[in-house]
Amino acid sequence: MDRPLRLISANPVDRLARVVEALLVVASQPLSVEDLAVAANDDTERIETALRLLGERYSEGRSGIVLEQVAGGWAFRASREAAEACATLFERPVERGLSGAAMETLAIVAYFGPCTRPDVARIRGVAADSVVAGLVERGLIAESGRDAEAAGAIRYKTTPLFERVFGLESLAALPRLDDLGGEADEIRERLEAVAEKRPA
Amino acid sequence: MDRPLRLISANPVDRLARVVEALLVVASQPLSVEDLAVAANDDTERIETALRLLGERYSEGRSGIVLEQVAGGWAFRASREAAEACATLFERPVERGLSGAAMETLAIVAYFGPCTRPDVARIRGVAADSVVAGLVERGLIAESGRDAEAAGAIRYKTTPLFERVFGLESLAALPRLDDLGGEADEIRERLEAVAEKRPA
Amino acid sequence: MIVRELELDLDAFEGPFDLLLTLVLREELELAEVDIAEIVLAFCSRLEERGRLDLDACGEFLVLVAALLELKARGLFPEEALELSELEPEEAAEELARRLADYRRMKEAAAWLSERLEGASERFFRLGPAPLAPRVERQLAPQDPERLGAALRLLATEPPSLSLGHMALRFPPVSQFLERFRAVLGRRSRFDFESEVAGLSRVEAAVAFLAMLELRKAGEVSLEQASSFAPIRVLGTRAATAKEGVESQWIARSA
Repeated sequence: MDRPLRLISANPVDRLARVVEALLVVASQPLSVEDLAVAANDDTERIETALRLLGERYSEGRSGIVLEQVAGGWAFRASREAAEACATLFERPVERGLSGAAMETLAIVAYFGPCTRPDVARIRGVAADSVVAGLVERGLIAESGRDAEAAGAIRYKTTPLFERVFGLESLAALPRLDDLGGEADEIRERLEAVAEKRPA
Repeated sequence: MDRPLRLISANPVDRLARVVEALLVVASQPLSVEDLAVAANDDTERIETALRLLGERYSEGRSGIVLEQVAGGWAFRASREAAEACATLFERPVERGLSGAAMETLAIVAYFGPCTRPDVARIRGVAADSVVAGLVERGLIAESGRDAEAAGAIRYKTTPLFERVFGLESLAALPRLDDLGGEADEIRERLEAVAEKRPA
Repeated sequence: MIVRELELDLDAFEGPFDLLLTLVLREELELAEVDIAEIVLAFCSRLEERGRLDLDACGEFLVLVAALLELKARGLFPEEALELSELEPEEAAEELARRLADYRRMKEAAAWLSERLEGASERFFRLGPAPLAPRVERQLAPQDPERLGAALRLLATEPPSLSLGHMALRFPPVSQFLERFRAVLGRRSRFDFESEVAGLSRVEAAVAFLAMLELRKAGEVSLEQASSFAPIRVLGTRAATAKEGVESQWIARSA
C-alpha cells in the first residue's frame, strides 16, 4: 500500500489519524486496532501508524489527553497532571435524598422483594428499567436469581448497604404498613389495582 | 515534501488548558465553565480563556476531536469528517426512527415540562403512553416526580441527553413560543368571532 | 340491522361493536387508542350496503357513539371534564382556541426539532462514561425508613374515578322526535329548532337534529338559517300532510 501517512502543512494531523482520534473520543470502551480499521474502512497497518502518531501527540507532559493501550485496545485517559482535578470532578457530594421514582422502587423491592422489573412496573404504573438500573449501580439493590415463572426475569432484593443507609437492622425492621392492609400480598394487590386506575 | 512528523504544536497549550482538556475527555456529561473552574481550582475567566484556546485547536478540519458548547456546557465530539466511521462503529439508537408523534411529545415536554402524560395527551389530542415510554427508554425524557394534583400522575422533563442529541446549548435555545404557530392567532380570532355570534 | 353486532376492523380492535363496548367499560381496551371516526365510517358503509335507513339503528348508534366520544374526551381530560362542560360558550371557544394554538405551536416546534436532528446527524458524542474515567462513588446520606412507607402510601392513594354513569343514560328513539315535530307542525306552520330542544341534553338535542334532517329529506319541512350558528327555522311544507312512513325510503347515501 503506497499511501504514506504524511502531514500536510495546513493539517496538523493526517486525515486517518483525525478519524481515529474522533472514534476514540466518542467510544465508551477501548477500541482494538481491528475495530478502528473496520470503522475507518482502512487497513490495520495504517491504523497502527496513525495510533503511533496520536500516541506522540497525546502523551504525558504534552497534552491533557493521553492515549493509552489497555486490555482490549486503545483509549484516551486524563493526564497525570490533571489527576487532582479529575478526582475533584468525580467526587460527588454526599447526596441528601433519592428521587421519587427511586424511593418508590426501593420501597417496593424492600417490602415485596425479591421482585422483577415487571413487578415494580405493575405497582408503580410505569416502566422501571432505568430506575432499577440506577439503584443497582448505587448498590442499594442487587440481583437475586431469576423468576422461573416470569420468563426468567431477573429478581432484585435490597442489599446490606440499603439496610445501613436506612438504619435498619434487617428487613423485618421496616416500618409497618398496617393502615394499608395486613399481609404484603394484600397490600401489593391493592397497589396494583390503584396503579391501573392512575392516568399515568 | 517528506516533512518530519511534528504533531506537537510548537506552542503547547498552557497547563490550565491541558487540565481542561483532560477533564473534558473523561467527563460523561458536558461541563459548564463553573464545573471546570471548581475541578481545576481556577477562576472562570481563565477557564474561558483556556476554552477559547482549545476551541481553536479542537475545531472542524483541524482535528478529529471537536470542542462544542452544548446542553449548558462544553463537550468533545467527533468531527463531521469522521461521522461515517462513527456511524459504522456506534449505533444511534437514541435518534433512530423518532416518529412524528415522538417529536411532538418531545416538543411538549421541552416547552411545558415537567408535565404528565395526560398533559401531553391534552395538547396532542391522543393518548401518549407508548410514545412517552419510548422516549424514556431512549433517555430523551425522564421522570420528574409525581403530580399531586393530577391523581399522582408521573411528570416528565427532558434530559441533558436530549439537548446533546439535538445540539442545543440549553432549552433556552429552543425557538420562543411566541415565534411559533403564527396561524394560531388567526384560528383564535375565528373561533372568538364564532363564539360571539352564537346565541347564549 | 343490529348496531351492537356491527363488525369493526380498527387498528386497535377487531370484532363486533358490543365486544368493543364491553372491553372499554371493563377498561381492558384503551379508548384513547380507538379511532371513533373509523367506527362511524364502518357504520355508514354498512348502512349504504343496505340501501335503506334504519332509524332505530341510527338512533342507537348515535347514542353509543356519543357516549363513547364523551368517555374518550373525559379520558383525555380527566380532571377537567366537568369544568369544561360548565364553561360558557365564549369561554369554551377561548379554551378550544388555546388548545389548538398550543398544538399548532408544538407541531411547529416538532418540525424545528426534526430539522435540528437532521443537521445534528453528523455530530457524534460519547453517550456513556469514558472508558478510562475514574469510578464514581455515590454516597447517600442516612435516610429515614419512614420515607419508604410514605412512598407506598402515596402509591396506594386512589385517583378520582371516572364516572361511567353517562353510559347508562337512556335516549329517546329518533321516531319520538319525528312524531313530536309533526305534531308541532300540525299546530303551527313553523318553529325554531332551538326553542323546541331547549332544556334537552346535548345528546338528546343531537337525536332531535337527526329527526329534523330526516323530515327535510322526506320533504316534510324546509329549513332556513340566516348564517352559521344562527337559529334554525323549521317550516312545514304542504306535502307534509301527505307523507307518512318515510323512513323506509330514506337512502343512507343522502345523509
